[in-house]
Amino acid sequence: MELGLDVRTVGSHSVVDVKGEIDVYTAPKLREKLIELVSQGSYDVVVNLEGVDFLDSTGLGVLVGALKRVKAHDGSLSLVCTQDKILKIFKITGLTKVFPIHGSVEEAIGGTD
Amino acid sequence: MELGLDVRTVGSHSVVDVKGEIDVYTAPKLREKLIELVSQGSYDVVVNLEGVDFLDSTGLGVLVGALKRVKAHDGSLSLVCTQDKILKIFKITGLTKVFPIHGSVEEAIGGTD
Amino acid sequence: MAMVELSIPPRSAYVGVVRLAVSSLARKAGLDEEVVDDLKIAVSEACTNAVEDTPGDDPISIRWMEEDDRVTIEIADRRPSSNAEDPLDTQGFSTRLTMSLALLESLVDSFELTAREGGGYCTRLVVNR
Amino acid sequence: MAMVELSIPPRSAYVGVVRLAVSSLARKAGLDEEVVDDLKIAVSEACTNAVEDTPGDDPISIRWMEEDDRVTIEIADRRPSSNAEDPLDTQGFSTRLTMSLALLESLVDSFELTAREGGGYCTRLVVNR
Ligand SMILES: Nc1ncnc2c1ncn2[C@@H]1O[C@H](COP(=O)(O)OP(=O)(O)O)[C@@H](O)[C@H]1O
Ligand SMILES: Nc1ncnc2c1ncn2[C@@H]1O[C@H](COP(=O)(O)OP(=O)(O)O)[C@@H](O)[C@H]1O
Repeated sequence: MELGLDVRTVGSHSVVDVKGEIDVYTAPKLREKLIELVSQGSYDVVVNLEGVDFLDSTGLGVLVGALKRVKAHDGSLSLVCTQDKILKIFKITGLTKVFPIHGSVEEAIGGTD
Repeated sequence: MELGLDVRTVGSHSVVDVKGEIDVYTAPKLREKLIELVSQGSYDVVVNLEGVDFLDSTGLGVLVGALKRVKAHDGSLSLVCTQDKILKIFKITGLTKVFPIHGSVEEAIGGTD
Repeated sequence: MAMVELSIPPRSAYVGVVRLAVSSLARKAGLDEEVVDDLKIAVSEACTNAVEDTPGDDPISIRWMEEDDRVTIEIADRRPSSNAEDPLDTQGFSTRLTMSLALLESLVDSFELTAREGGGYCTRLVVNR
Repeated sequence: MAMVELSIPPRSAYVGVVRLAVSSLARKAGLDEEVVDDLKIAVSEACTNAVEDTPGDDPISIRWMEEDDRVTIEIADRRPSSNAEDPLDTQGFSTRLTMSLALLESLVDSFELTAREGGGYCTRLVVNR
Protein backbone atom coordinates (compact mmCIF):
# COMPACT_ATOMS: atom_id res chain seq x y z
CA MET A 1 0.00 0.00 0.00
CA GLU A 2 2.65 2.41 -1.07
CA LEU A 3 1.90 5.53 -3.08
CA GLY A 4 4.33 6.30 -5.87
CA LEU A 5 4.67 9.90 -7.08
CA ASP A 6 6.80 10.96 -10.03
CA VAL A 7 6.89 14.53 -11.25
CA ARG A 8 8.06 15.54 -14.71
CA THR A 9 7.87 18.77 -16.68
CA VAL A 10 6.29 18.69 -20.14
CA GLY A 11 6.40 22.13 -21.77
CA SER A 12 4.78 24.52 -19.31
CA HIS A 13 3.02 21.72 -17.43
CA SER A 14 3.99 19.70 -14.39
CA VAL A 15 2.83 16.12 -14.77
CA VAL A 16 2.42 14.01 -11.63
CA ASP A 17 2.31 10.28 -12.32
CA VAL A 18 0.56 8.62 -9.39
CA LYS A 19 0.89 4.88 -8.70
CA GLY A 20 -0.84 2.75 -6.08
CA GLU A 21 -3.67 3.38 -3.64
CA ILE A 22 -4.81 6.87 -2.65
CA ASP A 23 -6.63 6.61 0.66
CA VAL A 24 -6.75 8.38 4.05
CA TYR A 25 -3.30 6.98 4.90
CA THR A 26 -1.46 7.81 1.68
CA ALA A 27 -3.33 10.95 0.53
CA PRO A 28 -1.28 13.35 2.71
CA LYS A 29 1.77 12.47 0.60
CA LEU A 30 -0.08 13.50 -2.58
CA ARG A 31 -1.41 16.65 -0.92
CA GLU A 32 2.10 17.71 0.12
CA LYS A 33 3.51 17.08 -3.33
CA LEU A 34 0.79 19.18 -4.99
CA ILE A 35 1.20 22.00 -2.48
CA GLU A 36 4.97 21.93 -3.10
CA LEU A 37 4.47 22.17 -6.86
CA VAL A 38 2.19 25.18 -6.60
CA SER A 39 4.47 26.89 -4.08
CA GLN A 40 7.31 26.40 -6.59
CA GLY A 41 5.29 28.19 -9.26
CA SER A 42 3.77 25.26 -11.15
CA TYR A 43 0.24 26.46 -11.86
CA ASP A 44 -0.58 24.13 -14.76
CA VAL A 45 -0.69 20.67 -13.32
CA VAL A 46 -1.68 17.33 -14.82
CA VAL A 47 -2.35 14.48 -12.41
CA ASN A 48 -2.04 11.16 -14.20
CA LEU A 49 -4.25 8.59 -12.45
CA GLU A 50 -3.63 5.73 -14.89
CA GLY A 51 -1.49 3.86 -12.33
CA VAL A 52 -3.97 4.32 -9.48
CA ASP A 53 -5.67 1.15 -8.17
CA PHE A 54 -7.80 2.78 -5.52
CA LEU A 55 -9.27 6.22 -4.96
CA ASP A 56 -11.85 7.39 -2.44
CA SER A 57 -13.20 10.66 -1.01
CA THR A 58 -9.89 11.49 0.67
CA GLY A 59 -8.08 11.46 -2.67
CA LEU A 60 -10.90 13.45 -4.28
CA GLY A 61 -10.62 16.00 -1.46
CA VAL A 62 -6.90 16.39 -2.15
CA LEU A 63 -7.53 16.92 -5.87
CA VAL A 64 -10.23 19.53 -5.14
CA GLY A 65 -7.84 21.27 -2.74
CA ALA A 66 -5.14 21.39 -5.41
CA LEU A 67 -7.62 22.71 -7.96
CA LYS A 68 -8.48 25.60 -5.63
CA ARG A 69 -4.77 26.37 -5.22
CA VAL A 70 -3.95 26.51 -8.94
CA LYS A 71 -7.14 28.48 -9.67
CA ALA A 72 -5.97 31.12 -7.19
CA HIS A 73 -3.07 31.59 -9.62
CA ASP A 74 -5.25 31.39 -12.75
CA GLY A 75 -3.77 27.97 -13.36
CA SER A 76 -5.28 24.65 -14.33
CA LEU A 77 -5.50 21.15 -12.92
CA SER A 78 -6.43 18.37 -15.28
CA LEU A 79 -6.59 14.65 -14.83
CA VAL A 80 -5.67 11.67 -16.96
CA CYS A 81 -7.94 8.68 -16.40
CA THR A 82 -9.41 5.96 -18.58
CA GLN A 83 -10.12 3.33 -15.91
CA ASP A 84 -13.85 2.74 -15.52
CA LYS A 85 -13.65 2.03 -11.80
CA ILE A 86 -11.91 5.37 -11.16
CA LEU A 87 -14.04 7.39 -13.60
CA LYS A 88 -17.10 6.06 -11.76
CA ILE A 89 -15.95 7.80 -8.55
CA PHE A 90 -15.73 11.15 -10.34
CA LYS A 91 -19.17 10.64 -11.89
CA ILE A 92 -20.89 9.72 -8.62
CA THR A 93 -19.47 12.76 -6.83
CA GLY A 94 -20.22 15.17 -9.70
CA LEU A 95 -16.52 15.95 -10.16
CA THR A 96 -16.59 15.20 -13.88
CA LYS A 97 -18.05 18.72 -14.12
CA VAL A 98 -15.23 20.18 -12.04
CA PHE A 99 -12.14 18.53 -13.55
CA PRO A 100 -11.15 18.23 -17.19
CA ILE A 101 -10.54 14.46 -17.53
CA HIS A 102 -8.43 13.28 -20.44
CA GLY A 103 -7.52 9.99 -22.08
CA SER A 104 -3.77 10.63 -22.13
CA VAL A 105 -1.13 13.02 -20.82
CA GLU A 106 -0.62 14.38 -24.37
CA GLU A 107 -4.34 15.14 -24.65
CA ALA A 108 -4.37 16.78 -21.19
CA ILE A 109 -1.50 19.07 -22.12
CA GLY A 110 -2.95 19.98 -25.48
CA GLY A 111 -6.37 20.55 -23.93
CA THR A 112 -5.35 23.06 -21.31
CA ASP A 113 -2.92 25.09 -23.40
CA MET B 1 -6.12 -17.14 -3.42
CA GLU B 2 -6.71 -19.52 -6.29
CA LEU B 3 -4.60 -22.60 -6.92
CA GLY B 4 -3.71 -23.27 -10.54
CA LEU B 5 -2.87 -26.82 -11.60
CA ASP B 6 -1.68 -27.78 -15.08
CA VAL B 7 -0.69 -31.32 -15.93
CA ARG B 8 1.48 -32.23 -18.91
CA THR B 9 3.22 -35.42 -19.99
CA VAL B 10 6.97 -35.26 -20.68
CA GLY B 11 8.27 -38.66 -21.78
CA SER B 12 7.24 -41.14 -19.11
CA HIS B 13 6.68 -38.40 -16.51
CA SER B 14 3.63 -36.46 -15.50
CA VAL B 15 4.55 -32.88 -14.68
CA VAL B 16 2.18 -30.87 -12.47
CA ASP B 17 2.76 -27.11 -12.68
CA VAL B 18 1.36 -25.55 -9.52
CA LYS B 19 0.55 -21.83 -9.32
CA GLY B 20 -0.62 -19.79 -6.34
CA GLU B 21 -0.98 -20.52 -2.64
CA ILE B 22 -1.10 -24.05 -1.23
CA ASP B 23 -2.77 -23.91 2.17
CA VAL B 24 -5.44 -25.75 4.18
CA TYR B 25 -8.13 -24.33 1.87
CA THR B 26 -6.54 -25.05 -1.50
CA ALA B 27 -4.48 -28.19 -0.71
CA PRO B 28 -7.42 -30.61 -1.20
CA LYS B 29 -7.46 -29.64 -4.88
CA LEU B 30 -3.79 -30.61 -5.23
CA ARG B 31 -4.34 -33.82 -3.25
CA GLU B 32 -7.20 -34.85 -5.56
CA LYS B 33 -5.20 -34.11 -8.69
CA LEU B 34 -2.24 -36.21 -7.47
CA ILE B 35 -4.52 -39.10 -6.44
CA GLU B 36 -6.17 -38.93 -9.87
CA LEU B 37 -2.80 -39.10 -11.64
CA VAL B 38 -1.67 -42.15 -9.68
CA SER B 39 -5.01 -43.88 -10.16
CA GLN B 40 -4.61 -43.29 -13.92
CA GLY B 41 -1.24 -45.05 -13.86
CA SER B 42 1.17 -42.09 -13.61
CA TYR B 43 3.78 -43.32 -11.15
CA ASP B 44 6.59 -40.94 -12.07
CA VAL B 45 5.43 -37.52 -11.08
CA VAL B 46 7.20 -34.16 -11.05
CA VAL B 47 5.55 -31.38 -9.03
CA ASN B 48 6.81 -28.00 -10.24
CA LEU B 49 6.61 -25.52 -7.35
CA GLU B 50 8.22 -22.59 -9.19
CA GLY B 51 4.88 -20.76 -9.42
CA VAL B 52 3.97 -21.31 -5.76
CA ASP B 53 3.83 -18.21 -3.56
CA PHE B 54 2.93 -19.92 -0.32
CA LEU B 55 3.35 -23.41 1.11
CA ASP B 56 2.79 -24.67 4.65
CA SER B 57 2.43 -27.99 6.49
CA THR B 58 -0.84 -28.83 4.73
CA GLY B 59 0.87 -28.69 1.33
CA LEU B 60 3.82 -30.68 2.66
CA GLY B 61 1.39 -33.29 3.99
CA VAL B 62 -0.19 -33.60 0.55
CA LEU B 63 3.23 -34.07 -1.10
CA VAL B 64 4.21 -36.72 1.45
CA GLY B 65 0.89 -38.48 0.85
CA ALA B 66 1.52 -38.49 -2.90
CA LEU B 67 5.06 -39.80 -2.37
CA LYS B 68 3.67 -42.74 -0.40
CA ARG B 69 1.23 -43.48 -3.22
CA VAL B 70 3.79 -43.48 -6.04
CA LYS B 71 6.25 -45.50 -3.92
CA ALA B 72 3.57 -48.18 -3.50
CA HIS B 73 3.89 -48.56 -7.30
CA ASP B 74 7.71 -48.32 -7.32
CA GLY B 75 7.33 -44.86 -8.78
CA SER B 76 8.96 -41.51 -8.01
CA LEU B 77 7.88 -38.07 -6.92
CA SER B 78 10.32 -35.26 -7.44
CA LEU B 79 9.99 -31.55 -6.95
CA VAL B 80 11.16 -28.50 -8.86
CA CYS B 81 11.96 -25.57 -6.60
CA THR B 82 14.57 -22.80 -6.59
CA GLN B 83 12.76 -20.24 -4.39
CA ASP B 84 14.59 -19.73 -1.11
CA LYS B 85 11.42 -19.11 0.87
CA ILE B 86 9.92 -22.42 -0.27
CA LEU B 87 13.17 -24.43 0.04
CA LYS B 88 13.40 -23.18 3.61
CA ILE B 89 10.15 -24.99 4.47
CA PHE B 90 11.52 -28.28 3.18
CA LYS B 91 14.76 -27.81 5.13
CA ILE B 92 13.06 -26.99 8.44
CA THR B 93 10.82 -30.04 8.22
CA GLY B 94 13.62 -32.38 7.12
CA LEU B 95 11.89 -33.10 3.81
CA THR B 96 14.97 -32.25 1.74
CA LYS B 97 16.06 -35.80 2.70
CA VAL B 98 12.75 -37.26 1.57
CA PHE B 99 12.18 -35.54 -1.78
CA PRO B 100 14.59 -35.13 -4.68
CA ILE B 101 14.46 -31.35 -5.28
CA HIS B 102 15.63 -30.05 -8.66
CA GLY B 103 16.39 -26.70 -10.26
CA SER B 104 14.28 -27.29 -13.36
CA VAL B 105 11.74 -29.68 -14.83
CA GLU B 106 14.35 -30.94 -17.32
CA GLU B 107 16.73 -31.74 -14.48
CA ALA B 108 13.96 -33.46 -12.51
CA ILE B 109 13.07 -35.68 -15.45
CA GLY B 110 16.70 -36.52 -16.23
CA GLY B 111 17.42 -37.17 -12.57
CA THR B 112 14.76 -39.78 -11.96
CA ASP B 113 15.09 -41.70 -15.23
CA MET C 1 -24.40 -17.20 8.81
CA ALA C 2 -20.64 -16.79 8.46
CA MET C 3 -19.35 -13.90 10.53
CA VAL C 4 -15.90 -12.33 10.57
CA GLU C 5 -15.00 -9.56 12.99
CA LEU C 6 -12.11 -7.15 12.89
CA SER C 7 -11.14 -4.42 15.31
CA ILE C 8 -8.56 -1.73 14.53
CA PRO C 9 -7.11 1.33 16.26
CA PRO C 10 -8.77 4.54 14.96
CA ARG C 11 -5.77 5.40 12.79
CA SER C 12 -5.54 5.90 9.04
CA ALA C 13 -2.80 3.26 8.67
CA TYR C 14 -5.28 0.47 9.43
CA VAL C 15 -7.96 1.35 6.89
CA GLY C 16 -6.00 -0.45 4.18
CA VAL C 17 -5.94 -3.63 6.27
CA VAL C 18 -9.74 -3.58 6.52
CA ARG C 19 -10.01 -2.99 2.78
CA LEU C 20 -7.70 -5.93 2.09
CA ALA C 21 -9.61 -8.26 4.43
CA VAL C 22 -12.99 -7.21 3.05
CA SER C 23 -11.93 -7.59 -0.58
CA SER C 24 -10.60 -11.07 0.18
CA LEU C 25 -13.86 -12.02 1.92
CA ALA C 26 -15.93 -10.52 -0.90
CA ARG C 27 -14.02 -12.49 -3.54
CA LYS C 28 -14.39 -15.70 -1.54
CA ALA C 29 -18.12 -14.95 -1.24
CA GLY C 30 -18.22 -15.01 -5.04
CA LEU C 31 -19.17 -11.36 -5.55
CA ASP C 32 -18.43 -9.92 -9.01
CA GLU C 33 -15.16 -8.04 -9.37
CA GLU C 34 -17.09 -4.79 -9.92
CA VAL C 35 -19.08 -5.32 -6.73
CA VAL C 36 -15.84 -6.09 -4.88
CA ASP C 37 -14.39 -2.78 -6.07
CA ASP C 38 -17.52 -0.89 -5.01
CA LEU C 39 -17.48 -2.55 -1.60
CA LYS C 40 -13.80 -1.70 -1.08
CA ILE C 41 -14.61 1.96 -1.62
CA ALA C 42 -17.72 1.89 0.59
CA VAL C 43 -15.87 0.19 3.46
CA SER C 44 -12.98 2.58 3.05
CA GLU C 45 -15.38 5.54 3.25
CA ALA C 46 -17.06 4.21 6.38
CA CYS C 47 -13.70 3.55 8.08
CA THR C 48 -12.27 6.90 6.97
CA ASN C 49 -15.25 8.78 8.40
CA ALA C 50 -14.88 6.87 11.68
CA VAL C 51 -11.11 7.41 11.86
CA GLU C 52 -11.35 11.12 11.04
CA ASP C 53 -13.85 11.77 13.83
CA THR C 54 -12.44 9.55 16.59
CA PRO C 55 -10.24 11.75 18.77
CA GLY C 56 -9.10 9.09 21.27
CA ASP C 57 -8.11 5.46 21.09
CA ASP C 58 -11.51 3.75 20.99
CA PRO C 59 -11.17 0.97 18.43
CA ILE C 60 -13.29 0.70 15.31
CA SER C 61 -15.09 -2.64 14.90
CA ILE C 62 -15.94 -4.15 11.56
CA ARG C 63 -18.36 -7.04 11.25
CA TRP C 64 -18.75 -9.04 8.02
CA MET C 65 -21.96 -11.10 7.87
CA GLU C 66 -22.63 -13.39 4.97
CA GLU C 67 -26.09 -14.73 4.23
CA ASP C 68 -27.50 -16.60 1.23
CA ASP C 69 -29.11 -13.55 -0.32
CA ARG C 70 -26.87 -10.74 0.93
CA VAL C 71 -23.72 -9.57 2.65
CA THR C 72 -23.97 -7.05 5.49
CA ILE C 73 -21.00 -5.10 6.78
CA GLU C 74 -21.23 -3.05 9.95
CA ILE C 75 -18.60 -0.52 10.94
CA ALA C 76 -19.04 0.60 14.55
CA ASP C 77 -17.17 3.36 16.34
CA ARG C 78 -17.34 5.47 19.51
CA ARG C 79 -16.89 8.88 17.92
CA PRO C 80 -18.67 11.83 19.56
CA SER C 81 -21.96 13.06 18.08
CA SER C 82 -21.37 15.47 15.25
CA ASN C 83 -23.53 18.37 14.13
CA ALA C 84 -24.73 18.55 10.54
CA GLU C 85 -22.05 20.38 8.59
CA ASP C 86 -22.40 22.41 5.41
CA PRO C 87 -22.21 20.10 2.38
CA LEU C 88 -20.30 22.71 0.36
CA ASP C 89 -17.19 24.66 1.28
CA THR C 90 -16.95 28.48 1.02
CA GLN C 91 -16.02 28.23 -2.66
CA GLY C 92 -18.95 25.96 -3.49
CA PHE C 93 -17.04 22.71 -3.75
CA SER C 94 -18.38 19.57 -2.09
CA THR C 95 -16.59 18.72 1.14
CA ARG C 96 -14.86 15.36 1.53
CA LEU C 97 -17.71 14.16 3.76
CA THR C 98 -20.33 15.14 1.17
CA MET C 99 -18.48 13.13 -1.46
CA SER C 100 -18.07 10.26 0.98
CA LEU C 101 -21.81 10.12 1.65
CA ALA C 102 -22.56 10.28 -2.09
CA LEU C 103 -20.26 7.31 -2.65
CA LEU C 104 -21.77 5.35 0.24
CA GLU C 105 -25.31 6.00 -1.04
CA SER C 106 -24.44 4.96 -4.54
CA LEU C 107 -22.02 2.03 -4.22
CA VAL C 108 -24.01 -0.39 -2.06
CA ASP C 109 -27.61 -1.61 -2.14
CA SER C 110 -28.33 -0.19 1.29
CA PHE C 111 -26.45 2.31 3.43
CA GLU C 112 -27.50 3.37 6.93
CA LEU C 113 -25.76 5.45 9.56
CA THR C 114 -27.25 5.11 13.04
CA ALA C 115 -26.27 6.35 16.48
CA ARG C 116 -25.23 3.58 18.88
CA GLU C 117 -26.41 3.17 22.43
CA GLY C 118 -23.48 4.13 24.61
CA GLY C 119 -22.14 6.56 22.04
CA GLY C 120 -20.72 6.41 18.56
CA TYR C 121 -22.14 5.45 15.22
CA CYS C 122 -22.71 2.28 13.25
CA THR C 123 -22.50 2.35 9.46
CA ARG C 124 -24.40 -0.56 7.92
CA LEU C 125 -23.72 -1.55 4.32
CA VAL C 126 -25.75 -4.22 2.52
CA VAL C 127 -24.96 -5.81 -0.83
CA ASN C 128 -27.54 -8.13 -2.36
CA ARG C 129 -26.24 -11.27 -4.05
CA MET D 1 0.48 -0.54 22.00
CA ALA D 2 -1.40 -0.90 18.73
CA MET D 3 -3.79 -3.83 18.78
CA VAL D 4 -5.77 -5.36 15.93
CA GLU D 5 -8.22 -8.18 16.52
CA LEU D 6 -9.78 -10.55 14.05
CA SER D 7 -12.28 -13.31 14.58
CA ILE D 8 -13.09 -15.95 11.95
CA PRO D 9 -15.31 -19.02 11.67
CA PRO D 10 -13.25 -22.20 12.20
CA ARG D 11 -13.18 -22.99 8.48
CA SER D 12 -10.25 -23.38 6.13
CA ALA D 13 -11.55 -20.71 3.72
CA TYR D 14 -10.78 -17.97 6.27
CA VAL D 15 -7.15 -18.83 6.98
CA GLY D 16 -6.08 -16.93 3.87
CA VAL D 17 -7.88 -13.80 5.10
CA VAL D 18 -5.89 -13.92 8.35
CA ARG D 19 -2.68 -14.40 6.40
CA LEU D 20 -3.48 -11.42 4.21
CA ALA D 21 -4.32 -9.17 7.17
CA VAL D 22 -1.22 -10.24 9.10
CA SER D 23 1.12 -9.74 6.17
CA SER D 24 -0.30 -6.27 5.60
CA LEU D 25 0.14 -5.40 9.30
CA ALA D 26 3.66 -6.87 9.32
CA ARG D 27 4.70 -4.80 6.30
CA LYS D 28 3.23 -1.65 7.84
CA ALA D 29 5.15 -2.45 11.02
CA GLY D 30 8.30 -2.30 8.92
CA LEU D 31 9.31 -5.95 9.32
CA ASP D 32 11.73 -7.29 6.70
CA GLU D 33 10.18 -9.12 3.78
CA GLU D 34 11.76 -12.38 4.95
CA VAL D 35 10.28 -11.97 8.42
CA VAL D 36 6.91 -11.19 6.87
CA ASP D 37 7.09 -14.45 4.90
CA ASP D 38 8.04 -16.42 8.03
CA LEU D 39 5.21 -14.84 9.99
CA LYS D 40 2.68 -15.64 7.26
CA ILE D 41 3.62 -19.31 7.52
CA ALA D 42 3.61 -19.34 11.34
CA VAL D 43 0.18 -17.69 11.51
CA SER D 44 -1.12 -20.03 8.84
CA GLU D 45 0.14 -23.03 10.84
CA ALA D 46 -1.47 -21.80 14.05
CA CYS D 47 -4.80 -21.14 12.31
CA THR D 48 -4.68 -24.43 10.40
CA ASN D 49 -4.11 -26.39 13.62
CA ALA D 50 -7.02 -24.56 15.25
CA VAL D 51 -9.33 -25.04 12.25
CA GLU D 52 -8.48 -28.73 11.87
CA ASP D 53 -9.31 -29.51 15.51
CA THR D 54 -12.40 -27.33 16.01
CA PRO D 55 -15.43 -29.56 15.40
CA GLY D 56 -18.15 -26.96 15.99
CA ASP D 57 -18.63 -23.30 15.16
CA ASP D 58 -16.62 -21.63 17.93
CA PRO D 59 -14.76 -18.79 16.24
CA ILE D 60 -10.98 -18.47 16.19
CA SER D 61 -9.66 -15.15 17.52
CA ILE D 62 -6.45 -13.55 16.34
CA ARG D 63 -4.84 -10.69 18.21
CA TRP D 64 -2.01 -8.61 16.71
CA MET D 65 -0.07 -6.59 19.32
CA GLU D 66 2.66 -4.23 18.25
CA GLU D 67 5.24 -2.91 20.71
CA ASP D 68 8.49 -1.00 20.16
CA ASP D 69 10.70 -4.03 20.51
CA ARG D 70 8.44 -6.86 19.34
CA VAL D 71 5.24 -8.02 17.72
CA THR D 72 3.09 -10.62 19.49
CA ILE D 73 0.36 -12.56 17.75
CA GLU D 74 -2.09 -14.70 19.70
CA ILE D 75 -4.37 -17.21 18.05
CA ALA D 76 -7.05 -18.43 20.45
CA ASP D 77 -9.56 -21.21 19.89
CA ARG D 78 -12.04 -23.39 21.79
CA ARG D 79 -10.95 -26.76 20.43
CA PRO D 80 -11.25 -29.78 22.73
CA SER D 81 -8.12 -31.00 24.53
CA SER D 82 -6.11 -33.33 22.37
CA ASN D 83 -3.91 -36.25 23.40
CA ALA D 84 -0.30 -36.34 22.33
CA GLU D 85 -0.21 -38.08 18.98
CA ASP D 86 2.60 -40.07 17.39
CA PRO D 87 4.96 -37.67 15.54
CA LEU D 88 5.53 -40.21 12.75
CA ASP D 89 3.01 -42.13 10.70
CA THR D 90 3.12 -45.92 10.23
CA GLN D 91 5.61 -45.55 7.39
CA GLY D 92 7.95 -43.34 9.36
CA PHE D 93 7.03 -40.01 7.74
CA SER D 94 6.40 -36.94 9.87
CA THR D 95 2.72 -36.16 10.29
CA ARG D 96 1.37 -32.79 9.19
CA LEU D 97 1.16 -31.69 12.83
CA THR D 98 4.80 -32.63 13.46
CA MET D 99 5.87 -30.54 10.49
CA SER D 100 3.60 -27.72 11.62
CA LEU D 101 5.20 -27.64 15.08
CA ALA D 102 8.70 -27.73 13.54
CA LEU D 103 7.79 -24.71 11.41
CA LEU D 104 6.27 -22.84 14.36
CA GLU D 105 9.37 -23.51 16.50
CA SER D 106 11.70 -22.36 13.80
CA LEU D 107 10.02 -19.41 12.07
CA VAL D 108 9.37 -17.06 15.01
CA ASP D 109 11.49 -15.91 17.93
CA SER D 110 9.11 -17.42 20.47
CA PHE D 111 6.33 -19.96 20.10
CA GLU D 112 4.06 -21.11 22.95
CA LEU D 113 0.95 -23.24 22.99
CA THR D 114 -1.06 -23.00 26.20
CA ALA D 115 -4.42 -24.32 27.36
CA ARG D 116 -7.02 -21.61 27.94
CA GLU D 117 -9.28 -21.29 30.94
CA GLY D 118 -12.72 -22.26 29.77
CA GLY D 119 -11.33 -24.62 27.14
CA GLY D 120 -9.31 -24.37 23.98
CA TYR D 121 -5.76 -23.33 23.26
CA CYS D 122 -3.85 -20.13 22.68
CA THR D 123 -0.88 -20.08 20.31
CA ARG D 124 1.44 -17.17 21.06
CA LEU D 125 3.97 -16.09 18.47
CA VAL D 126 6.57 -13.40 19.16
CA VAL D 127 8.83 -11.71 16.63
CA ASN D 128 11.54 -9.38 17.92
CA ARG D 129 12.13 -6.20 15.95
N1 LIG E 1 -18.31 -4.92 17.26
C1 LIG E 1 -19.19 -4.44 16.36
N2 LIG E 1 -18.86 -4.44 15.05
C2 LIG E 1 -19.72 -3.97 14.16
N3 LIG E 1 -20.94 -3.50 14.43
C3 LIG E 1 -21.32 -3.47 15.72
C4 LIG E 1 -20.47 -3.91 16.75
N4 LIG E 1 -21.11 -3.75 17.93
C5 LIG E 1 -22.32 -3.22 17.64
N5 LIG E 1 -22.46 -3.04 16.33
C6 LIG E 1 -23.62 -2.53 15.63
O1 LIG E 1 -23.91 -1.23 16.01
C7 LIG E 1 -25.33 -1.02 15.90
C8 LIG E 1 -25.79 -0.29 17.11
O2 LIG E 1 -25.80 -1.21 18.18
P1 LIG E 1 -25.94 -0.76 19.70
O3 LIG E 1 -26.64 -1.85 20.43
O4 LIG E 1 -26.52 0.59 19.78
O5 LIG E 1 -24.44 -0.80 20.13
P2 LIG E 1 -23.84 -2.01 20.92
O6 LIG E 1 -24.27 -3.28 20.22
O7 LIG E 1 -22.38 -1.83 20.88
O8 LIG E 1 -24.46 -1.88 22.30
C9 LIG E 1 -25.96 -2.39 15.76
O9 LIG E 1 -26.41 -2.54 14.41
C10 LIG E 1 -24.84 -3.33 16.02
O10 LIG E 1 -24.95 -4.48 15.22
N1 LIG F 1 -9.77 -12.95 21.56
C1 LIG F 1 -8.53 -13.42 21.75
N2 LIG F 1 -7.66 -13.38 20.74
C2 LIG F 1 -6.42 -13.83 20.90
N3 LIG F 1 -5.94 -14.33 22.04
C3 LIG F 1 -6.77 -14.40 23.09
C4 LIG F 1 -8.11 -13.96 23.00
N4 LIG F 1 -8.70 -14.15 24.20
C5 LIG F 1 -7.77 -14.69 25.02
N5 LIG F 1 -6.61 -14.85 24.35
C6 LIG F 1 -5.36 -15.35 24.89
O1 LIG F 1 -5.48 -16.70 25.30
C7 LIG F 1 -4.58 -16.91 26.40
C8 LIG F 1 -5.31 -17.67 27.46
O2 LIG F 1 -6.18 -16.80 28.09
P1 LIG F 1 -7.34 -17.27 29.09
O3 LIG F 1 -7.54 -16.25 30.11
O4 LIG F 1 -7.04 -18.66 29.57
O5 LIG F 1 -8.55 -17.26 28.11
P2 LIG F 1 -9.56 -16.05 28.11
O6 LIG F 1 -8.75 -14.77 28.10
O7 LIG F 1 -10.37 -16.20 26.89
O8 LIG F 1 -10.33 -16.25 29.39
C9 LIG F 1 -4.12 -15.55 26.88
O9 LIG F 1 -2.76 -15.37 26.47
C10 LIG F 1 -5.00 -14.58 26.13
O10 LIG F 1 -4.27 -13.42 25.79
